[in-house]
Amino acid sequence: MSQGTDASLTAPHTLSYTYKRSLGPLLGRFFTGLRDRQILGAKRADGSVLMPPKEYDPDTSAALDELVPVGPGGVVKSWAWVSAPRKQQPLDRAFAYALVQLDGADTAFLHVVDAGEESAMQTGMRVTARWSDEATGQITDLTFIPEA
Amino acid sequence: MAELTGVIGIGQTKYAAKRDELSMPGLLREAAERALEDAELTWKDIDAVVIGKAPDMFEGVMMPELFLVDAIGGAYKPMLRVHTAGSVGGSTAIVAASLVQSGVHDRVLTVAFEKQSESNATWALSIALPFSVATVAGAGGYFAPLVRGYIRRSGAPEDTGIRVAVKDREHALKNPLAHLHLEDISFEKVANSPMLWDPIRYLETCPSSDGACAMIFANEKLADRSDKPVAWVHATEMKSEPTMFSGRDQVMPRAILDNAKSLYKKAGIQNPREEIDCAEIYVPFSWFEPMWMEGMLFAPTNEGWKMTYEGATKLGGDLPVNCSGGVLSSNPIGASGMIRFAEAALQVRGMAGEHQVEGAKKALGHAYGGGSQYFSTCIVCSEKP
Amino acid sequence: MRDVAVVGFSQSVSLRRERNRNEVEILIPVLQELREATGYTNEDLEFVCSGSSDYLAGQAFAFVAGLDAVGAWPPVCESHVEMDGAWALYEAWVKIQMGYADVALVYGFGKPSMGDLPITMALQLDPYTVMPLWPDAISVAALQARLCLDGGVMTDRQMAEAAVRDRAHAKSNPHAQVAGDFDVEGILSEPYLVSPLRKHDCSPISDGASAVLLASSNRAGDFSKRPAWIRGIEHICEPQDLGVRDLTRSRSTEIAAEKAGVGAGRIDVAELSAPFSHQEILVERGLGLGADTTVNPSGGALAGNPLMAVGLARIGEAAARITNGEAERAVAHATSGPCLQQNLVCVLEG
Amino acid sequence: MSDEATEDLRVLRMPVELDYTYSAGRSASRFLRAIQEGKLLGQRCPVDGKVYFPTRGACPQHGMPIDGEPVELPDTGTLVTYSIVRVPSANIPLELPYVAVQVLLDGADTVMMHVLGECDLETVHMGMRVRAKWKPKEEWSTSVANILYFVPLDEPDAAYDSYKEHI
Repeated sequence: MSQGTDASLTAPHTLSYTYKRSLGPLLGRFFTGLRDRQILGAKRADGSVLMPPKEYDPDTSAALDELVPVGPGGVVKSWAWVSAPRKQQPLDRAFAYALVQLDGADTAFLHVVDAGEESAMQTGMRVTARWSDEATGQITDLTFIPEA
Repeated sequence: MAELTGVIGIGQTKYAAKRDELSMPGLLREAAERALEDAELTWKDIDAVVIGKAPDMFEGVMMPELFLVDAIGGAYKPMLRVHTAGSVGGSTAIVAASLVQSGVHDRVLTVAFEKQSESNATWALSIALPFSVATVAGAGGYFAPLVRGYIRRSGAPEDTGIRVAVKDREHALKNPLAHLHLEDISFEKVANSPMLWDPIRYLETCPSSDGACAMIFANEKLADRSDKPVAWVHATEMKSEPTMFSGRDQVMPRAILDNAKSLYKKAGIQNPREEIDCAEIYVPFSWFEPMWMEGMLFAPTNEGWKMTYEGATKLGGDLPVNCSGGVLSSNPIGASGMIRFAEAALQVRGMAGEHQVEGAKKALGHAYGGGSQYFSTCIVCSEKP
Repeated sequence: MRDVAVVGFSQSVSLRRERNRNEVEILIPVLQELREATGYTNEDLEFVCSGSSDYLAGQAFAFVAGLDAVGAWPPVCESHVEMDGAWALYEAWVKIQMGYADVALVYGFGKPSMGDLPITMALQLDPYTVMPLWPDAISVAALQARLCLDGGVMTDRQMAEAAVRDRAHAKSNPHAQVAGDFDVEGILSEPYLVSPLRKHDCSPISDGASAVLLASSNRAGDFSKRPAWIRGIEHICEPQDLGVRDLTRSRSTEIAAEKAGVGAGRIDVAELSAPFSHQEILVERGLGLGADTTVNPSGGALAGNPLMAVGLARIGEAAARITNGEAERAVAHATSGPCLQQNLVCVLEG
Repeated sequence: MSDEATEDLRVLRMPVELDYTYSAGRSASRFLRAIQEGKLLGQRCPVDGKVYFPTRGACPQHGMPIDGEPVELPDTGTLVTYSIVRVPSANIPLELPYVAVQVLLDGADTVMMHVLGECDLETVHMGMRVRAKWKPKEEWSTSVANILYFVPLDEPDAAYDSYKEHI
């Protein structure tokens, strides 16, 4: 009967949906670039280059429309070692999230470095883009690896 | 005590099933830029930003305002995110107005949006939870039994809803931003459209739209500088009640009646039908026009349908309702309430274009949400109180 | 400006996993306690505002049920922000400023234990270029922590000291989740959770709720013998993009603190809602606090972090210390978004 | 080259999958444990004595906890209002069209939402008397789905005045 226990009943509940993200012209070009294995940053009015590109300057809200190639190499500005990746995360082995400043870009962007082990990571190290076999135009087409 | 506040800028996107040529920031931006242009201001002139939208699951971003804020001039400024179910667009505008009315800020930009093409609203609204049986198919499934309740108690003729649908879709033809432009709309066409949630037919329901709406509120001193007409905020009101309790009148909730009384009192309105020139009412299913005519005290109990029948709510009638085409013609859910407020303001500014009500001076904006339990309303006027 | 005060505060115990109760059942005793402490009735409430997030519950319109706990009948003037309850308090403060209300009820609630919170928080990030990588909240904070450490902005010893201090303070807080005597050396010898963050650098995941009663000077005396007056309240939002912000300081806290007038006098007590130890240090600095301020006498967010209620609880805790005479002037802080993107600062006086 | 290769990308597909452990709460759990045994439990509001069905943690009208002894209700009631649903919904596995109903169980003061079965669509009307059709006992679990649907009872309709307050 109901007096048996006071604990709440629980059950698994999964929220699952595949969203359709429309990109707009600037991000459309950026992701098309990734599909073609090219990384593009956005040029701001002062000449500096934002990576990842944004349609609107984060500080001034000015519209941005010029994209310029950056990378594929860059410098790790910061990193966090993920020793036990979750199922959603891009690699199923330990890896680093890193803030990578690509050559030609003035801002660092958050991405993944597949370094094998933590001791291979260091702030200031150089990394380079590794493309997945079939680039489809998504941010996950890329992974970074320590530069040889 | 409150500072006198006016609407000095309004911007709306074109509403459509899919604005897939735009990102989310691009969508907000289209509305916000138009509002800035209307107000003849730049991003720097804005003191604070208020963002509104319906559930985050529609776009699959948790608190999307956090990544959107800088696209609409909000970097290093105060930003608030409002969510009060379907009434959110109205509530968001009220929060923005309050920031000026309180004297906290001089000029505030508010944007409400929904990008429904990123997902499926019926999915997000009917997420099946464990232990329960999902029987309510989206908003239509929820509201259809209440519409049946209204028909039963009012004795309204069964074609009342059809007449509302025809009228709002005809109005939409005069609004270039409206999502639905059904050139060949007719009584027969609506009557013969499929029943979805009996007694609600396909053409008596709102579409699912992408879109954003923006408004700029300013205090009296700054609004007086505007070269364009200003819509002065005479009163705003919000009322909520629980979704269910024993004896709750879901068809004609006390929250809307209380909201109407309080709003009119604040605005100094004795006879709303006489004094208000036009209204933008949240009507997602056609039958809610007669229902809310009663709820907003334009008609006696059980007689709201007569206004529809007599043509009072048509452009040219004595209380034109939803001259923009209303929610029945454009429904980016999170923005739909703000569009009502913005369209009311456009009317009293004389800037509604082809769907302008001639000589409109005083207008009502209305939004509702949840299980007919959240209400937000405003009275705007071409003249100061 | 009208004088507005916090005249009552209540909160639930922070629990890692509330096994028995749903959100409404968590909230009900919190509101009951507030009613008993202040004597307010629903007739007094001219405005009600709440803060919560649908994604914590995994369902749309999760906040609607909160109204059940209020007993919103006859209908109430009510609003909701998809933000921490601290911002709901701000909206209520605005309503009182404009003369719309004299008395307002504010509450926040969250039950993040139902999901995998760090991964849920990834949904806050730019949905095009960042979120698809699913950076969990701890990793994102760790990126900031390393920038601070590598940049010489702070040491991991200072981070450990913040954690030790908070958890020691929390021993006297019956609502805290993580309390006790820890030592810095011990913490520093522990393994990393996500390097360079150790478990102690992170706030716990907490289920809970908090509520505050606000009143203007017309009514404050009806509910409290010693109201905590809000002398300044401000909040600022930064762009989200991690690469364009200087993550080794909290610019938005600095701006909000200046506008709220934190520096106008000695601050006896500060209650900070920073969910990571390095962020607590950044907020402390952003507020310009000196050595004469007691930071987090309740333990702060590192001792209990009921998301959506935690910031409001900081305002309540700071106010409670004014009301009980421990402090004359206090500051409370709330935050939202990755790496302290958005911050609210509230200055209270006796 | 195909158009797809030359045109810029417009829309990306982005899967989001989050796992939760849904928790029914104390009060609903009491109801669910009872329905597993075929019992329907309501509870009285401590203020006005109205019977809330299913049991819930609070009376929303008064903001008071409902923690008194449960009230067991029969599985018969009155169809208060309804809609015939002819539009599919991603999360609802029912065959179209179906009748979504609000049923006021005898002795309850709040309605429950469910569906109606074994009934011609033309004959559905407000005020109909109905009874729960249960799944076979061996399939009962802690779910409202133990009731497959409601079926019409061969009884005179309830008077409109007896249920009009529940619409």
